[in-house]
Parts: sequence; C-alpha cells; structure tokens
Amino acid sequence: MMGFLPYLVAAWLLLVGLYGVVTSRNLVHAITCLSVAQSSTYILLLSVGFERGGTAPIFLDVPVGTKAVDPVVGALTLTDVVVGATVSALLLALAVQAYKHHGTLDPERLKPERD
Amino acid sequence: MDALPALPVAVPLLVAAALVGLAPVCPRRVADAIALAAAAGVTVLCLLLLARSFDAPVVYWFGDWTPREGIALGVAFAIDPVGAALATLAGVLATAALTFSWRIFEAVRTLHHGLMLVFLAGIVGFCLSGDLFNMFVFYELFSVAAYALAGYQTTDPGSVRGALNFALTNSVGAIFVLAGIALLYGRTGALNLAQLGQSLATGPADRLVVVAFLLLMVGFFVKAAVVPFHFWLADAYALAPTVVGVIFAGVVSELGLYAVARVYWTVFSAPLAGVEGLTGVLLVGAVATALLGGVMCVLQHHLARMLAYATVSHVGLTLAGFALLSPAGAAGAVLYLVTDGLVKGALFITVGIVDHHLRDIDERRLQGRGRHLLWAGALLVVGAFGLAGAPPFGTFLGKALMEEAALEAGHPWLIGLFVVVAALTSAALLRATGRVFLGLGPRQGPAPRGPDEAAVRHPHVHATQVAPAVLLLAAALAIGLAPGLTEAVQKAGDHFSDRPAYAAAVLEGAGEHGPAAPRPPPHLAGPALWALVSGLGGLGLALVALFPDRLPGDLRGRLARASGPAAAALRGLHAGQIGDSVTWLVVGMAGFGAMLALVTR
Amino acid sequence: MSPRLRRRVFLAAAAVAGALLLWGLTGLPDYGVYVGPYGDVLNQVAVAERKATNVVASVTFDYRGVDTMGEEYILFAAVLGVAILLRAQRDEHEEPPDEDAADRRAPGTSNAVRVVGLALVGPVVLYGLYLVAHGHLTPGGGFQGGVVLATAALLVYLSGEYVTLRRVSPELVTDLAESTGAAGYVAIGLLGVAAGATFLTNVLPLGQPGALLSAGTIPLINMAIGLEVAGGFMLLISEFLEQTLVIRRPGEVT
Amino acid sequence: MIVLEVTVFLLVAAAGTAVVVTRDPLNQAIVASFYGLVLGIMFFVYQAPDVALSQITVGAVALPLMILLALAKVRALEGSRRRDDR
Repeated sequence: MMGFLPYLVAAWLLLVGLYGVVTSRNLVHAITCLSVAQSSTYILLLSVGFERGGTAPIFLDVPVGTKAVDPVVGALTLTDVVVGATVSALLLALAVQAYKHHGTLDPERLKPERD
Repeated sequence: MDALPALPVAVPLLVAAALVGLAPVCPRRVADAIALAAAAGVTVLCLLLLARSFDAPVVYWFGDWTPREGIALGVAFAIDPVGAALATLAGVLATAALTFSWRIFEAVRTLHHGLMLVFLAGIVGFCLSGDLFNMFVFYELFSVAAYALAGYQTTDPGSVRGALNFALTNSVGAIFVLAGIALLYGRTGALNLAQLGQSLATGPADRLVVVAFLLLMVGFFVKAAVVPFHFWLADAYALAPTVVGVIFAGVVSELGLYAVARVYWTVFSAPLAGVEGLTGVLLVGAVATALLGGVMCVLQHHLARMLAYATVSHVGLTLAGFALLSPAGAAGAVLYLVTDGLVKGALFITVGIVDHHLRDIDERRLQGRGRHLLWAGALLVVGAFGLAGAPPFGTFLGKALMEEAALEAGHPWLIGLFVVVAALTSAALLRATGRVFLGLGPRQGPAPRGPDEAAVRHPHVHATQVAPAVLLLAAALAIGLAPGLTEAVQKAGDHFSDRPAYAAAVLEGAGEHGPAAPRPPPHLAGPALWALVSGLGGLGLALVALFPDRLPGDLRGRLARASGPAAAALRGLHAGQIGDSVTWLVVGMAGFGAMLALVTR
Repeated sequence: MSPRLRRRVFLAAAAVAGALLLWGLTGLPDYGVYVGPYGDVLNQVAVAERKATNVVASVTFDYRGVDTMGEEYILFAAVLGVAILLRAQRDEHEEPPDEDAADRRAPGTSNAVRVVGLALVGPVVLYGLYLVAHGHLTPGGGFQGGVVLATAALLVYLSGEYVTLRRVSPELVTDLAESTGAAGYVAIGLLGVAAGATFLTNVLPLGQPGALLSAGTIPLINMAIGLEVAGGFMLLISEFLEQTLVIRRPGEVT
Repeated sequence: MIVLEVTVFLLVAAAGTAVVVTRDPLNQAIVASFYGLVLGIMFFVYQAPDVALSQITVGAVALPLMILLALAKVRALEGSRRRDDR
C-alpha cells in the first residue's frame, strides 16, 4: 500500500482540483483549485524519482557515490512550480479584467453577448 | 559547430527582452521594425533548417552534451522537415501579422511586440525539440504568451472571457501532458524522444504505456481543439486581435496534432504497432471534429468565429490523415496542415481588414456594406476555394495525398468526409461573402445603419494590410504548383515515421537517410473530381442559404423545422462556459481512455 | 449545462478518468524504487564534470539549461502579460483618488508591524542574495533567491511604506531588471557559440567543487535568473498593488 | 520514517481537499498558503530541498499574496461600482 500511496494522493489531488474548477462559482476560487490540480504533477514527478534511503543530490557534505535521489525530477519540478505560479498570476490578472468588464467573478454569469 | 539550429529560438527571445528593456526610449516605429525584422529573420533561419533537414535530421545538443551509450544527458533539437516546415509556417504567419499591424492597432505597445516574439520563439522551439520535457516547456511558453495575447483587446469584454476559458482549459491540458511525462519517466528514466522510444520498444503495450499515451494525447488534443476538447477555441480565436488570431488559426491548433503524431512515431510506435483499433479510435475524434466544426462554421454569422470553427473542422481533417498511422497519411496531413494554415492566415487578415474598415464583423449587419471593398470579397472567395482544397492550391495536393493514403489503409469513406467538410466550410464563407460584398440574400437581424460613416473616415486601405493576405494566398498556390513537391513531402513523411532511423540519428549521430523508396506519383484525377464536387456543393449550399425563397415551399419549411432546434441546441452547447469546457475535457479523457483500453486489451 | 447537470456529468466522467489514471499508475515501479538511468548517471558524473556540488543545479542550469531558459521566459511572458492587461486597464480607468473612499481603504498598518517589517528588509535581502550566490553549492539559486528578494519589496509594502516602495521600484527599474535578466540568459548561452561550441555550452573555467567561484557559467546564470525573477515578481506584485492602491490616498496610513 | 511519510502524504491530500472545499476565496487564500507550506515540507521528505524552498517561497507566500491582492482589487472595483450606482 505504501508503495502506491503517493500516486493515489496525486490522482486524488488532480481530480479534486478539477472538481473545484468545474463547480466553482468564483473565478479566483477556480484558479486556486487549478493550482491544486497542478500540484499533483509535482508529487507524481518527485515520486517517480524517489529512491528509498537516498539523500538529496547535493554532494557537499557527502561524497559522490552516496545513494541519492534523482536530481532530474527535482529540476523538472522546479520548472513546474514556476510555470504553475506564473500561469496563476496571469489568470488572476484576467479574472480582475473579467470583473471589470462583467461586474462579477461568477463564471455562470460571465455570459457571452450572443450574436 | 554552427549555431544555426539554436538561433531561431535564441534570436527572438533576445530581441524580445531587448525591446521590453528599451521600451521607454525606443520610438514606436523602430520597435515595429525591429520586431518585424526579428520575425522575418526567424522565418529565414527556419527555411535554412528546412532545406538542410531534407538529407538527414539536424541533431543539435545544447551544451554539447552528446549522449553516452544511448543515454541522453542533455537536451537536443532533432529537426526534420516536418518540424522545420511547421516552424517556418509560424515564422511566415508572424511576419505577415506584424506587417498587417504596421498601420492598424494604434494602441500597440512595445511590450506587445515582445510578447509576440516570445510566442513565436516558443512555437519554433516546440517544433524543433527532440526532448519530451523540453517540448512541454516550449508548449507552456507559447501557451502563456498566447493567453496574454488573447485577452489583450480590452475594448471587447468577450475577449477576456475567451482568454480565461482558453487559459484555464489549456492549463488543464498541460497538466495531463506533464502527468504523461511523469509516467513515462518513471518507467524509462528518459526524457529524450528517441531514447524513450528505444526503451519502450523492448516492452509490451501495457497499462502504463496506454495511459501515458492517453494523457499526452488528451493534453495535446486540448490545444488542437479536437472534439470534445474544442469548447474554448471559438471565443479565444475569434475575439483575439487580428494580429494574434492569424497565428492562432494558422498554426497553433495544428501544433497539438503535430505533437501527438511526433510523440506517437518517436515514442509509442513500437509498442502500439500491433494495436489494430488505434486508427479507429483516432478516426472517431477526427470525424466528430471535422463534422461538428463544419456544422458550427455554417451556423456562425460572426466572420472571425466562422474562421475559428473552420479551423476546428480542418483540424479534424488533418487528424484523419495522421490517424491512418502511415507515412503516406502523415505526409498528406503535414502538407495539408501547412497550406491550410497559410490560407486561414490570409482569410483572418482579410476579415481583420473588413473589421477595421467597416467597424463590424457580423455578416448580417454588414449586408451589402462591403460593396466598395469588392477586392476583399475577392480575396475571401479565393481563400474559400483554398480552404475547400481546390486545385491548384497546396491544400488540394495535401488532401489528395491523404485520400490516397485513406484508400491504401482501407478507409475509402474518408473521401466522403473530406468532400462534405470542405463543402460546409467553403459554403459558410461564400454565403458570408455574397451577403457582405454583394448584398445578396434576405435581410436578417437589424437593418443597416444608414450610410457608413466609419468607412467614409477610412477610405484608404494600406498596402501593408492587403499585401500579407495576398502573399499568403500566393504562397499556398505556389506550394501547390512547386515541381517535385510531392516526392519531397512523401520523403518527409517517410522520415517522420521511421522510428529506428530517428533514434539512430539522435542517439548515435547516424548520418544520411537511405534513398527513399520509389513511389508512383499520386493519382490526381480522382481527387480533382472530388474537389470539384465539394466546390460545387459549397457553392450550392451557399446559394441555398442566400436564396432560400427559390426552394419549394414545403422543402424550405421542412428544412427549417429540422434544423432549427438542432442548431439552437448546438449553439447552446457552445455557450463558452468555463466549467463546461473543463467538464467536456474530462468526458473526452474518459471516452478516449475507454476506447484505448478496449482496443489495446 | 446547468451547474447541477455539469457536476453530475463531471463526476461520472471523473470516475472513469480516475480509474484509468490509477490503472496506469499501477504500472509504475513501487514508490521508493528508482529504475533510472538518467538520474543515476548524473549523480555519478555531474560533480566531476561540472564542479557544482548541487547536482540539481547542474541539471537545471547546464545539462538541461535550455529548459530553464524556456522557464525563465515563461515567467517573462507571464509578467509581460499581466503588465499589458493591467496597465491597459489602468490607462482607461485612471481616476483621481476621491475623498469618500473610506469604505474602500486598504486595512491600515499598526506601528509595530511597520517597525518589524522594515527591520526584516535587510536580512531578507541578504538571504535572497545568499541563495542566489550559493545556488550551485547548496539548495537555492536564482529562482528561489529572486522570489525572496521580491518579498523584501513586499515587506516594505506591508509596513505601509507604499510611497517608499514606489520610489524603490518604479516600473522602469523593474522592467529593466527583468529584461536584463532574461536577455542575460540568452547572452550566456551565446558565449558557448562564441567559443565555437553549441548554444548554452558551459565554457567558463569550472574551478573546484565547493568553491563559491566554481561551476563555470552556472553562478552567472543564477545571477541572471535572480535578476529576472526578482524584477518579475516585484513587477507582478506592484502591478496588482497599483491596482489596489489607486484608491489609497498617500499619507493615509495610520 | 514511514510513519512520517504516510502522515505527510495524508496531510497533503487533506489540505489540498480543504483548498477546494473552502468556497470563500479570501479564506481559501489562507488555506492555500497552508497547503503550499505542507507541500514544501513534503518535498523535504522527498529529499528535494531545492524544490521545497521554491515551493515555500512561491506556493506559501507569493501566490497567496497575489490572490489576496487580486481580491483587494476586485473589492475596490466593487466599491466604485456601487458608488456609480448611487
């Protein structure tokens, strides 16, 4: 069970985050839920690179050759964290704009003016 | 070692940063010129790469990290003619768009140019990369730029809603892509496409491989706007400023398809080779996309929205070519994709001109108001034939190749799909042209508001606005007439789908391709006939729409009764609600996943 | 779709999608088992080859440096996007701060918070700089350090010294820092080209592992990123601040 | 060690769920900040201190802050809207 728990948590967070996006009545809330869904990929990436008993891949105090976790997933997740945050910032700016034009943050009420 | 492969990404990024940094001191015209020169430079660099990649893929290891014993330590660009052609298309469209915006778009800022160049660099990097995670990074790069560009037109409140829907839905797609990457990495410990392919080639198509393919496919299908992942597209594309819409409609959706095809051929083609039903699964998506897009296109009155749905339907057609999973299908799809992109770019620019000069973009309100812009109407008609795949446009040749591949693969009915869809999209465009520029058809909606003041104030149409549209159409024609093109495209398709050769080139630095297998030239008589049928069909449909009173009365009534509720339901489904697009995304993932699980069982 | 229908459709689809996802995830090796080879190879060779003790830094800024360049420009594009969206809005919505704005005023700041906030600015800046400079040796680097530096600006805001903040980070300076950092990364990449190698090749002397001046271009890239991220995040925060503070009268802080 | 890991994983799952079910965006920003912190702690368990540092600076501080600022902006707009109506 322990061998699968992190994957289960990742899948759960992805679906819960998407549930929040789909049912949200407030754009800012939806954006935060999206960042929860995004965080599932951090867990997934770090989990597949984790090696039990490994140290951090920093060989300042330990010699090279010491069992260490995968440094690549660390680098990938770093990128992922930045991307997630910047997309959220952009989305928040769009949400502020939407409020300005429509007077609401409720996605249900952001109705298009039909042609 | 020359730096050519890195330059089409590095140059626009550097120029973008410089433009933004120097924004306060840089006169607007200078900034315009620099951005335009950078986009044109990227185009030239991509063309050089295209020419070079025909003999052997250009493999470029960043940081000089060549692989060791088949293990890639760094990131490589692995450039083949397909990727280079798409990158070139993006460069051409960006150059055209920036030329078009020279006179229009007065509110433009240097920051906007910087964003455009980052957008272009992201697309180019995405097309050239040979590393899955690096593809993801460039994918996010052009996506983030695209979200901002889509929502920039602050005068149109709809554009903000469109951009939000665009950004949220596509971000979910990106999460799926990344999850797929994580699954593959957990299995193989590799990110390089060639190495991933080698690693999976020795194993079966088990659950991990299937689900990883599903996640990547769904994620990229969101960008491609394959049904049911398409709900975000119309608002984002149609309400974005013209200068951005040109690139969106011309190349961005197609990038999603390119990615699925690229990842399939380099990574999954060995384990999934024996899966009988895979083509069927992809064709379900292709048919649904082509037909729904075509019908929605006919239902639109907003010209840019019409083009947006034409994009959706033609994504379906292109997917049909890739779905055959044969080198010939891929070759046809790529040729179709590139030439179709040129035509759509030209059409988007023409619609932008109409919008700029008539201050409106609704076919019903514009009825007869385009009489003094007849040449724009002519451009739209020419473009409509290009869209329909009429000879001698390059779209015709691409479609002919796809049709031949469909016959080879035992799916002759696909020809019917091509005919119907081409008829639908060209009909919508011809109907709108007839109404706007000739004043044909019964009046619908509000009556026009007297003499058009806006047009009086803007009598002059600048050459910088018209020339890009004309040149893009000319390019689509020239490609169709280029000698030796078919052989070159077939060769590109062969290389695109040759996984072992790709892996050898990337991981072992293997040199030139072997001689291409000789192939008979495609039969063009049949496709020409089909193109004629769909052209006439489109014209006929357009005439029916414009002159409904010429139909026998009972037929007209029956048509109206049958189509009215269906059209209303379709429109309601496409209301552009954010929660809806994400819900449909999950529905699509479940549907495609169930189908994949069934056929790989 | 009505909200209720949408929720039902989503739940049904998510059940299937979730089952598929879990089915695929069971194909992974157990958590804690690593099959490699990418990470293992790098852990073996990276320190010797790059003289950087933090292998994550070698991967981020050297082996896969082009990813990080893309990532840096994602931030660049997002910041530009926010600036374009919010500045355009400001231009069309410029209204003088009016007098009956009491109900819309940002919450005031107590003197104690002000003092603590201002006292923290120095250490936070130092810590940020430390993170940037030691990225190739220990955890940290341009990205984390840059964010920390940007929060120093935030502390100034929290202590109610908004006017000071405007003086410290006017748009011009942050724009310039951000774009210099972004351009710097590409320029460092071009160093490799100038030296006759490929783009982003680490051509500077590598030094000894553990030394502050080691790992060639990696600390330089960290500095470029630190500049870009600090400028970028400051810009993000101040763009949103600009938004909130249009309605805050100068000197109104209590 | 295993107990610690399981605890952290479950805490992350619970905190992530809490972010979603907190429907008021203002409260949600605070819960999200906590979630960012828990994630950062989890990354230490993963032996990824680099990621943990950036997660804490971004996820627990910068992002919640931007959410708060966006909400403040919306509130300010709301105020001016109401005044216009008057």
